[in-house]
Amino acid sequence: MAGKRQGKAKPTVMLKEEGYSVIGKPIPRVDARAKVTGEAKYAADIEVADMLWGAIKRSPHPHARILNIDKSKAERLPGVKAIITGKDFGGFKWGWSRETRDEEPLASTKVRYLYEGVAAVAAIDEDIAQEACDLIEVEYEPLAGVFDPFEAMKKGAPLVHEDRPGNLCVEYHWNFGDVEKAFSESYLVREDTFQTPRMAKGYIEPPAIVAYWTDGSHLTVHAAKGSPYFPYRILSNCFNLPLSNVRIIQPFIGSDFGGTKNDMVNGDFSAPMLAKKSGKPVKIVYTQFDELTTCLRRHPMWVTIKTGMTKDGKLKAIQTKVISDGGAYTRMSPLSNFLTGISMALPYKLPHFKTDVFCYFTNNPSSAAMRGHGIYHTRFAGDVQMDMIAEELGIDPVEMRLRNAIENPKQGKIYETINKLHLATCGVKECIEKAANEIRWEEEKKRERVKGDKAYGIGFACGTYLSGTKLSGHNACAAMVRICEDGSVSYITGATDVGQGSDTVTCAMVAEVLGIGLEDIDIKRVDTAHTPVDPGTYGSRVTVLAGEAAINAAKDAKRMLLEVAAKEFGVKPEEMDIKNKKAFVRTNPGMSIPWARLVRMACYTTPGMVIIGRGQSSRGISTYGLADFTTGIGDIGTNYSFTAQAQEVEVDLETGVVKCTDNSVIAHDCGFPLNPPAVDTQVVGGAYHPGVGAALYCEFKMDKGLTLNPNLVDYKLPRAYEAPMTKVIHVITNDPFGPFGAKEASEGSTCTAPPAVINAIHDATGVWIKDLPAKPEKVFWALKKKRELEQKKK
Amino acid sequence: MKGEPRELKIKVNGMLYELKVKPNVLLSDVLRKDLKLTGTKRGCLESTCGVCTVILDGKAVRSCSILALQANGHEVTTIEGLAQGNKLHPIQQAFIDHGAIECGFCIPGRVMVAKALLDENPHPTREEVRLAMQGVLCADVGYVKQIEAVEIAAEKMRGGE
Amino acid sequence: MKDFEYFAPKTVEEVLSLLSQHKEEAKIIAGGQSMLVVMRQGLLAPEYVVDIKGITALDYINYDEREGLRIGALTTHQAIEKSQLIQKHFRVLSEMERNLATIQTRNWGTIGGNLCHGDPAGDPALVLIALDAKLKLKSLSRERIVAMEGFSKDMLEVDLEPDEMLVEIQVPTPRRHTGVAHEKLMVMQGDAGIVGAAVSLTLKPGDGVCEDARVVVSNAASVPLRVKEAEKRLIGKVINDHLLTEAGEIASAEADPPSDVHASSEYRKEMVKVFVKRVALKALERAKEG
Amino acid sequence: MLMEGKFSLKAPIKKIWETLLEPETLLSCIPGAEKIERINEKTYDCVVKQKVGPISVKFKFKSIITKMEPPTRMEIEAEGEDILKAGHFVQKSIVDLREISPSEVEVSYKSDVNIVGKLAMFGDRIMKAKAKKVEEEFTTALQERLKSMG
Repeated sequence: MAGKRQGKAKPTVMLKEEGYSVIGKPIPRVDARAKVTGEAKYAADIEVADMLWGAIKRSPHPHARILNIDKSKAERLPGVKAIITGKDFGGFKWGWSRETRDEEPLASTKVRYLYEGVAAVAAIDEDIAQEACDLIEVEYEPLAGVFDPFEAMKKGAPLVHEDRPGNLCVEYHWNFGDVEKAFSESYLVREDTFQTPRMAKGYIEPPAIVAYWTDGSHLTVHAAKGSPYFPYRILSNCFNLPLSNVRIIQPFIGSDFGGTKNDMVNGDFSAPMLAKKSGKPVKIVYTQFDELTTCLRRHPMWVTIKTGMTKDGKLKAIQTKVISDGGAYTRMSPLSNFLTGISMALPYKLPHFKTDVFCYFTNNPSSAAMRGHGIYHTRFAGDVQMDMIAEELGIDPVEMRLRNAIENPKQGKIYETINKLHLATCGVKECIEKAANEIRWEEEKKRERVKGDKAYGIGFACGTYLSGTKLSGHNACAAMVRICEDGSVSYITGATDVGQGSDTVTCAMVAEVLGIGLEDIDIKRVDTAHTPVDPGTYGSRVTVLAGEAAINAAKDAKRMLLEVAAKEFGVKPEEMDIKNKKAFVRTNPGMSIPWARLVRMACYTTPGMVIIGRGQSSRGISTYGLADFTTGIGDIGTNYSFTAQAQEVEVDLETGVVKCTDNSVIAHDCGFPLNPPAVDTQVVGGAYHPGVGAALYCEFKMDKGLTLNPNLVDYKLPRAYEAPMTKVIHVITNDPFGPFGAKEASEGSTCTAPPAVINAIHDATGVWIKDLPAKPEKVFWALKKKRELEQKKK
Repeated sequence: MKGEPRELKIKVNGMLYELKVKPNVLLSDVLRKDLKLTGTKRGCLESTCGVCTVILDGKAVRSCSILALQANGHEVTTIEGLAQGNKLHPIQQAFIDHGAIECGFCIPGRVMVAKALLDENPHPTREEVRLAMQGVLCADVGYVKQIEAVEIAAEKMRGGE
Repeated sequence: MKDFEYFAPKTVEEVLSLLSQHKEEAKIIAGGQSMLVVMRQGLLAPEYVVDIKGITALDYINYDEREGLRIGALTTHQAIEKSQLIQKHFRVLSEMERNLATIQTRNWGTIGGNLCHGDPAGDPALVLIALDAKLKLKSLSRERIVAMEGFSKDMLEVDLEPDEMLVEIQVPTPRRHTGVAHEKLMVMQGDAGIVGAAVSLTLKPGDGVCEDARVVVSNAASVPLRVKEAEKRLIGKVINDHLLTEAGEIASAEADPPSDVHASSEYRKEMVKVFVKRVALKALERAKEG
Repeated sequence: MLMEGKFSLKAPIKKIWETLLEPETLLSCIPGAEKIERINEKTYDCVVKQKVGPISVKFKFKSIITKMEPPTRMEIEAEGEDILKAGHFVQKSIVDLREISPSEVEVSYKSDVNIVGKLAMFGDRIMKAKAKKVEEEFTTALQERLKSMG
């Protein structure tokens, strides 16, 4: 089925903008009040009576065999109630997919990264639990380790997993068209290698979990999980429980950005096991140190990109080779590395493309999804190299992007890329024009770059991101809309909001469809005992897919209500509609009935009637079929967002310190902004500022598996002073596959920030930084080298 | 004696509490565990992220880096103490109205920093707002809307001049 | 955090008697923001904690032209930053405090606590050495005044006996035609500087010849580094761009900074050159102003 | 963290080699060394105390000579932990001796030290600075000792 079209794609909902009463306007968040008053409970805020605290004993070796664990001293410490080791899990292994189950809840025979959990303790308080961990004695046989993919790929290198020869975690080799021929026909062929570092996700809330058992056979978990149905399945397997006996209740989530809060950490297994052993609720809250040394990070990647261009600056072919460091376990590496490949086909017209991707196991903490997942690395390489080529060819970088940008398909038409990604809309050209115009590109080009010991420059970059990710497995969304007899509405979804604002916009969609107000809709946090199964937050999927499910559920409920109303007026239900809390006959709006009365009638006059609308979205698994991971053909997104970015930087020529100024514009095509201020915060704060961090500050420094900057002083995240006050321009393309025309807004500009900043540094100073981040020292030496070269020339 | 609980008299959000706490207990723990005021967040516990910020005698401080006993005899305001009944503080309202909230985890700390700033300086420049905001990390909203929300609140608090 | 016995004395005398009783087993905390983090991490477990934050008698800023500036050890960074007296007579101190960490740290942390922490990246020590400040240390049996310059002994170690505490910082009024400035290389606003420099220059009225110079750099050694050779290069001359470049080079040659996650030793040495010159230029301008 | 360096000593190579292997040499030259006992030809039992500001640690560890090519090269591995569990450390060192003249020898060393656990929270800057200091003190003391032995 891969890559094949499965019938004609039907649009989700296309309504006229002027017809909306809730959607498209600034909508206050449904959870804002709870969050601003401090009422909102996050996992670490949850307390259960008689609760114990857990802590994890971690390995001091990045690679070692576990020979023996002696718990006796720890057991004697007063206040200790339970101690577990990896062996308590009976050899259970888990992973991202059935084929990649290579990780244990706690390592039982071998540790593969530094500080991997090997045992855990529950005690009456946190300090005692920690002290008991110190008293557990573990005997190890240290093994030689591998700490970067280039070591890992060498013949005879130590094996991270004995059954994985060559330490190869995943590889892809795809070939579209004929790159060799295209290169031979190109006016210019250029090859560069770019490097992106290991990065923290950057959320402030560390992982936390509270777990307890009832009747010895029902497990309840409150955990900081962005995808609660992952632990639901994994814990069911781990503890051999029917799914009905696993209840994951989602508290508020202090962001995720992919990875750690999608799946599991040592604590997520340890708390339930300790609770089982001690017979009491157990809470584990990670410290920032735990988070920054053991949780998932962005893959470090080395991207070699070879590009062929015509004389007038049109792309002929791109060939990439990507090497990435997957860390100790497979986790989501198959997907991350897949994304680095397929995304090269956007946002520019690309006739020939070849890629080889290799991801290796190392004895570093595991790598996984992070905002801009996969796409971020190759987009950085592609859009910086585009500026390099523009310079070589003497073409303006904006002009060059315009020449290559994919056109917006005419309404009803589909643009298909060489690897069969399907676009119904593409606003990249408009984004480029608007961003260039706003930043006054033509005027800025002419201005003096150097002022005293500072230089100023502006960089441009474009990008794309998928929304409504399509993957195999259960990747559908379902929703229920229950109409209460007083006219209030419960919207029930398994889709999760980790901060992106999807609860608010999906509620708004329900209100819009039902013709009532946002204040009439209530939403609760996800509870696997009551809400429908949903994959959760990742791949910019919630608004697009859960949104469609919400719309369909609301339509279903509306249909039931209109049947009752139609009977009243003796018309067909199709002849009626509901707006402004009134059901009316379309041809004769005078024939109407207020919402509250209609609901009461529906509930009371048809005895026993329960109005629950049900809806689903299966775009996550259908429309154009799924991408084939072997051939690299097919869609990974339901639709695709586009971004153009212009950013000014100030470079201190004496120190190399780079600052992003407030002269900053993002034009983003999110299809249609359902809640414009929320789109702004996602585009700027959620995606762009972390992208600025990636460009200038964020990087884990490692030494043989040891993280050298495991705190938020040494690991720099942008703060208010460093974050540019970016202006956002909404480019509206009304995508037919998104709910009310929407596409993603939370990840695209993370991918455009690094190339825009790096291009700006070049514009200011003439130096290219090919490995992120552009820390002062790196820029300083590059500037020095350039000055020395210039002096030599003289 | 080592570890012996000591008397702690502390005014929190206008209420006087008399508790017995061990010397090694942090102010954030007393607020969160004893007084159940979990609006004050537990973040890095290393004095860097700022989500545990409360106002102590009018000044924004990080409650994870202060012993509870150091606050003995002092007055603390937490995020829970800002609204008056149903009426939100202008800063809280501005954060909602301006769309400056996302995951919400840094919001209590940030609002407390903003309140301390505006109580002391009703006319902050953007530079001053940014400098104050520097003490609380955010990963999601970014800072643009938050900075603007504080400016909007400042104007409201000055009486809409 | 391990258990300890806690004291919250209200007078200096009480503190001193506690210290004389418990010596090394006691740790003073003022704000405690640095100490509590390491205690919570389990790296430090004192038997006794003496919390001096409540000694209001050590929270003061006094100035008179003859006596100079007197700052109580428990004055907060924020109080120093905002003090009108300091802004008027020692603006370099206020500027330095503005760039010290974040508002919460400045609100709770004290100048004395910062100095006794002895971090070679610390800004106050740097500026106070440039200002030729003195520290008043007290124990039950004696009182001594030491120069700020020699107070830092090693990485995180200062010239303080176990029974002593720092009570006051004394800054002499600079001579006329003195300019003092401080800057550091911040990646982010409020960062501990990758390197920093504080320079004080005194000019002879009329011909503008440099009469006195103090050049200090941070994070360039295990203690704040005063570069006397660089000062010598400036004293007795009319300062020009070339001399300042030389002074920077001398300072750089003398610096032996560590390599760490933020910067290599080589880069830090380069930055010592840049910052000595930059800051000296600023100090020069100020000296010329008055 | 990797530390490397070289220095020259005025003494015959054989004498330097022998002196280097004496526990007394190590005890007197390693800053903070409290106990260094030779258990057998290749293994030493060591206790070394280190202090940075208010923080003190006492590492208890075994040091094993994994390769010995008298009088020119030795490789040493050590692993141990702080008695109060503040940290775990692993060290691998290579020492090369090269005769410049019959009375002068160049000693070059390369030492890779990894310290993990709570101490690693303390921050890279302080750890590196401290390690550098220990390295300097050790090499200076060693040169002094050999000089004094004439």
